[in-house]
Amino acid sequence: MSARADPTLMKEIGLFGAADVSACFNCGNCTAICPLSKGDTVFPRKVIRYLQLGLTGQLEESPEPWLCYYCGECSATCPREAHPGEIMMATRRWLISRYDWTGISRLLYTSKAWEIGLSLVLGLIVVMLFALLHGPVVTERVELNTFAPVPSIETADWIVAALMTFFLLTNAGRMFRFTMRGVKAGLSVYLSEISTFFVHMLFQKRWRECHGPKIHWLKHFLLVTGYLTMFFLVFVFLPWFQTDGWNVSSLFGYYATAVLLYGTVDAIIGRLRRREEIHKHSHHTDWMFLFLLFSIALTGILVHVFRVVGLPHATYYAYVIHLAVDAPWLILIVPFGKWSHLLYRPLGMYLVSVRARATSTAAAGGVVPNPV
Amino acid sequence: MNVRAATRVFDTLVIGGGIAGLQTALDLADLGLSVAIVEKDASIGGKMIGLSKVFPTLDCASCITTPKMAAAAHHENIRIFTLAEVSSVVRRGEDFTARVTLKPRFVDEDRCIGCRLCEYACDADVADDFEGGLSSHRAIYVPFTNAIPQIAVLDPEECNLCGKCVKVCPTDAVVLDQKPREIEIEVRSVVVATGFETTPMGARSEYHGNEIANVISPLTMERLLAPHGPYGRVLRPADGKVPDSVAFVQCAGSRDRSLGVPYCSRVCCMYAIKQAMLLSGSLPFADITIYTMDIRAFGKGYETFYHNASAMGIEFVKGKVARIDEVDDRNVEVRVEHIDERGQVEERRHDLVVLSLGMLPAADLRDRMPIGVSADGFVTVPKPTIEPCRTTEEGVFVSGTAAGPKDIVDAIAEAGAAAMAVSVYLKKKEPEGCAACAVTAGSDTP
Amino acid sequence: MSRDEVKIGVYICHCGGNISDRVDVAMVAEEAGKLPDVVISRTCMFMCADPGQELIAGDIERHGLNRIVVASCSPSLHETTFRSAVVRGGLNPFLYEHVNVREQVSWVHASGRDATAKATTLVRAAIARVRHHEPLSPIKVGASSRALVVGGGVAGLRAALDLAGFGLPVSLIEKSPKLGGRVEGLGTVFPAGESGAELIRTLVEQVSAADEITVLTRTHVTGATGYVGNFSVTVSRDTGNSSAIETEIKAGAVVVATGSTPYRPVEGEFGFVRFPEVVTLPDFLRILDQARSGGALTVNGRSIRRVAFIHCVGSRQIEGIHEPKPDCSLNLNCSRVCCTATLKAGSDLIERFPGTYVYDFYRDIRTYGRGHEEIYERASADGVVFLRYEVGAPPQVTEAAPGDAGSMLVTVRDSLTAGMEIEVAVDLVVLAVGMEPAEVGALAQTLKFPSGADGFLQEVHPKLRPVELAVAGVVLAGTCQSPRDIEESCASASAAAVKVAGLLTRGYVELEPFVARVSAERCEGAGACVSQCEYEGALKVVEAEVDGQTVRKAVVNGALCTGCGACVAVCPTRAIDISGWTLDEFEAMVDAICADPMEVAGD
Amino acid sequence: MKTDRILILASAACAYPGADAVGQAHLSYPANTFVLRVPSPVVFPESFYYDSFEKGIGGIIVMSCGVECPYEGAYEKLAARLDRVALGLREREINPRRLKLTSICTVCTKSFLKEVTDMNKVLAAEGVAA
Repeated sequence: MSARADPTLMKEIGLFGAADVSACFNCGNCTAICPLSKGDTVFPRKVIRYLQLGLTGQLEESPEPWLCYYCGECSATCPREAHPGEIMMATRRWLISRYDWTGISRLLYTSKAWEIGLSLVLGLIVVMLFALLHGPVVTERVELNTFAPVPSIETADWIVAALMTFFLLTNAGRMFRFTMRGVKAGLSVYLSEISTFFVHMLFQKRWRECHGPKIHWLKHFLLVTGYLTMFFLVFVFLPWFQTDGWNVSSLFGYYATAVLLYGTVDAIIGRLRRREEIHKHSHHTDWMFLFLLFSIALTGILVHVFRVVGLPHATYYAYVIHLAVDAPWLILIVPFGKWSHLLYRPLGMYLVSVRARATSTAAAGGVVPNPV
Repeated sequence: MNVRAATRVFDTLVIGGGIAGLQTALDLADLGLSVAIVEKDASIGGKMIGLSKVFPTLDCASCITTPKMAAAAHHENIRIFTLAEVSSVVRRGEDFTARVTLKPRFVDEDRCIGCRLCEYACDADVADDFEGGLSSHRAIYVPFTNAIPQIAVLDPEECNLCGKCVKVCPTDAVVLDQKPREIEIEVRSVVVATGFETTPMGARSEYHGNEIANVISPLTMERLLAPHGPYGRVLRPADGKVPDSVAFVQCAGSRDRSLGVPYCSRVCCMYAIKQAMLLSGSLPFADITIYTMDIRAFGKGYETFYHNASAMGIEFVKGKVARIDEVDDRNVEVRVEHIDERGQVEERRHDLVVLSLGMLPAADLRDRMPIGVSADGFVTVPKPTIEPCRTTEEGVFVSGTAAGPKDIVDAIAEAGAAAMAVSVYLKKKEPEGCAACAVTAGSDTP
Repeated sequence: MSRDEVKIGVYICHCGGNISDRVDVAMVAEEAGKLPDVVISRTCMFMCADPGQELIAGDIERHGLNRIVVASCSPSLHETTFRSAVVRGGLNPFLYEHVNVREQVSWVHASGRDATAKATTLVRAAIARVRHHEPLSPIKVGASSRALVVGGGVAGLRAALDLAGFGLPVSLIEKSPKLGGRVEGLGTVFPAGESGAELIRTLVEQVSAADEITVLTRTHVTGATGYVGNFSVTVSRDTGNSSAIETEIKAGAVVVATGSTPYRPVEGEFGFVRFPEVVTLPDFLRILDQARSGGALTVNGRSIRRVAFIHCVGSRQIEGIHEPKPDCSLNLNCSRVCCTATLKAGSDLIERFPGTYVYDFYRDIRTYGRGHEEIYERASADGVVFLRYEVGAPPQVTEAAPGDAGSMLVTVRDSLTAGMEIEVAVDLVVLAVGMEPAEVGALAQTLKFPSGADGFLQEVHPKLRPVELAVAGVVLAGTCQSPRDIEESCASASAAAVKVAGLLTRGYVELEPFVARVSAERCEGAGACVSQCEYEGALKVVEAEVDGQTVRKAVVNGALCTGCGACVAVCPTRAIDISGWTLDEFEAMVDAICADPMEVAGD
Repeated sequence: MKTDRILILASAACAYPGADAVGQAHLSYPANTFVLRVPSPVVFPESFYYDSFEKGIGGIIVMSCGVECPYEGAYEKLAARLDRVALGLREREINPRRLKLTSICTVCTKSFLKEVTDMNKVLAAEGVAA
């Protein structure tokens, strides 16, 4: 059965930020220059090829986009200036929208207006909720926990977290289904490879195999640690973290905000300068991601500073704004937007290793004839 | 030859004494027109004289080039200026005046008899560029076996001023205090035949062309294959080992926007196949691989040539080599996506790797003469289809690779076309005359 | 010439290893040097280079040589080179003998010992022959200054214009009713996108304005006789009312610009003929040229939204894979222009009819020329999707199911997608057909034009004499020689014109002196020779007074004799011979070949 | 006297370039072959063939242009002559297969090789080592 070429996918991927798919003349330079491209998982050309031919099914099944860390070497050396690195990036965006069954991802990625509009609506909802439901406003001193009682916030936290997790997990489930189409692996295989998932999630180990300076990896690693720290502070340790005084959790808060600020500012400057390959192309969702993350860090610091300095109103306003930017972040960007790569990337890596293990086991067991 | 007189008059100035310039000059001279060939090197012959054998006939390149060189040198209507560079061409009414700088040869051209006694006496060794730097010549030397003129030239950078050459010269031809001279040539038409240079070896940093000794240029491979070349056989430069595995990396200097050379250089596929065939002749047990994006065997008989190479066991791998590194024992590793039904990334080791470099224009004449040059650096041809040799300036024509990459067959055909265009142009300028009447041999011809 | 006057110089060329890799050239020279009257016997790296030539000239002067033998490559390459070197040494050029020890020795015999022995024998034979050589002079005959250009396509027009521009009278004949050839139907042409018809119009206007050019359309050659400088070509002009006018054109040289025709696929090849949706590229270019832009391209009332182009149809064929034509021939070679033309057509199609999807099935993309790679890039930018097939697995063209996105399906194992089988639905399939030589007809038959295995006319040597045919005075312009684009056709046409100009400006040509000559002493006037001669006026028996007696003697007209030698074989008294190719010479060579070289070595 | 030497009389217009083409293609054949370039083999009288065999030539291959011969009627005359020579050889008790007339074009490399191989087989059958 032959695969049917579909000429419309190239245009579709253009909406996700890949402008030059057709410029590729399939020389294979990108695939061969990439140190991560080896064995059975070769990219970016394979992905570009699926795009050129419009092989939507094959593309959905491809974990390869998640194996690329976008060092940009392929783009810098591409003889046709087809920007394969950016095509991989766009394909990741497209995949996120394919995994997402709600269609929200697609809206965010393909429409600036929808992304900004939805973010504003969510922010306004937060502001309105506060306007209607906030606790007593103590003006003599800063009493944030009175203005925004931890149990309420925690409840909201958990609602959001539940929603987020639901969408993320159902989408990840779809990714799993796409990627493992036609692959049979026993539970033991899945269990034996589970460490892969966590190692890659926490350390982005593969990135270190990329050529060139390791600084990009380091920056990203710090950003991830900062982000995860903040995540746990807010979702698990909120009662300790959101206090009106100082406690040891603040130390973690300092670290997290510092690396988040540094990371986002550094990325924003990079994207404005457009010197390195990874910063040459910016999709509107990239800007939104950085803007929200930067705003979260900045407003978080402001809340803390105002509270420490003892400015009650400023603290409360800053807090509302802080949560108003948190909302679109948590509700849009995390499950439906760029953040989700934090889940899909290690999951992709995990599924690749499961697939490899399954294939080799099957081959060894004589189920599938060894091709060699 | 007398080159002292200040001004000379010719019908045509041919800039460049490579195969295209020579062919144009010969065709013009056969029509009775007087021609001055200005060649920047010490010998005419251009790039072709350095080649081993040429596709698709596998004739030796010298066998084609040297007779044309000799014919030009002996032709009564042709004057050759070597070590001469055109510094400007200015239009004067219907005609042109070319200022030509004669670089010092430090040897009197009229006296030198090419006996090479000076060369044998000289102690200073210089890397021989003609041999790809793989062997050396003396500081005073006759450029190469078939050079025309067979006259010694002294390299002032490398000369240690010992004076031995002066003493041994039987005709007192060595003149150590020669200075550059300017002459003027008045002509009625000009042919630009300045040819090409290869893309630099270091153009693509991932290939480490200037850093790995066993990664060589195709012109060096030509010399290795030439039986009268530096080693007389094929050895790899780093350690003199006989290579068991040789690879050719195609499009190493063309069809690559990241190098600023988007165009196809037109000859690299065929010269690589030719070199591969010659190699498999001299090293019958060596594995030979050609890494290529598309094989462009488009000329008459070229496809059969390519097919024969495949049949001989030369391996063609579709895929652009992305990276070349030196590994153990001075071997060379290439990384490539093998674009076939398996579609794997492969790291393959070879003893010797040839970068199939492309063609860049050898001379930028924009500031020296009234002539249009395109974005690719080659001479602009405003109407390439039906007037392939006309430039933007009336009376100025182009021949060979100065107007874009070309193989020898096409360059020679175009050289003939340039000669035709020149002669028709001169005819038009002189409605009453005939070609034979228009003969105005060099004014200083004795 | 008596024996003691003969002084022979023998030169063995290394040919930069081409010869010396197999043949022990030093040993050959040594053996030759042992033979009587051989004064000099040398080897040289490159005999044809200036130092080698000067060596001969110098030795003639220094050693008083009067016979020269050079053993090197084929005489077709350098016999004339060495003859001119001999002249520079002050000797008659025909006191020279050429030995071919490259094409017929070193390149064909694997054993160095055998090759050396054979080369030695051949040199001995040449030495035996050269003793018999006598000074000869070329036969100078007046030449017509008119050039005949056969074929009024772009190459013929270019050549005619060049020759007329040089002041030579030109007859330009074209078999179809109008000048222009195939370029006119190409629409816009690469690299610059000019209109082909416009280019032709420019050239035709110039041709019409040139007084030197006589144009004859609807005219074809029916026969030709003569030789360089004096061809006589009969042409037949179709007047349209079933009567044809026969004329004779006297010309000094002939430019063959008969062009090429597109390959016509056989029925069923990629669905050709079987499906009306399958057309050739030239047909498609005509459709595109005549269509009005915007909306969708319409072909036979069907609107075309998706198009497949298939490359290398009738080109780059391989024995055992492709079906040969009825005459058992295959086109092994690349047709050179189809890649760029196809890509340009794809781009033009998309740009003129936005929303059209184009698929391109190729083996290698060969956009080699200046500005051609840009056309490939443009096609990519326009969204042409490329699929690559291996020669053994060409795309399959079948009918699509009703209601599919297109009426045809093209299926291929795509080597760019790891051999995955890909199928596309299209409305039109365009076959990028190769070029085949056009029928040259009576001209080629009567003047015996050589053609190569590919059927195209064969030049003497692609680099030494790239536009000349082995028939002296006949040159090649354009695609009758091999596939090429307009630029290359015009370049070759001008290059051909410059050779003709060089030939015809002098008013005379020099013919080779290898014609029959009669020994007056031996000839008894029997006339057997005359009965053998096919060339009217070349040979006759005349009566002459010798010592008061009327005797009959054969007499040769050198300008008309072709030197075939038919007369030589039948002379009962061995009175007639071909100058430079005498029976004595051949017999001397056979004697030398029969002498055992090993015995000679022991001498 | 019989040797393995093969004399090849090759027409300058077709067969000689054909023999060159064999070299250009770097094909291989035995070295007992001696090619004489002639304008047309029609030049040789019958006696030339008898004498050559007498002198010790093993086999003669006459490679003409065939019907493509650039000279009017030369091929027909040549063919007729060689028919007569064949009869003459029989009279002289020389195997007429030691003389062969063939047409070789400028690109007939395969035919050239075949003729050489065939003649060597004839000579081998005659008891002459090739």
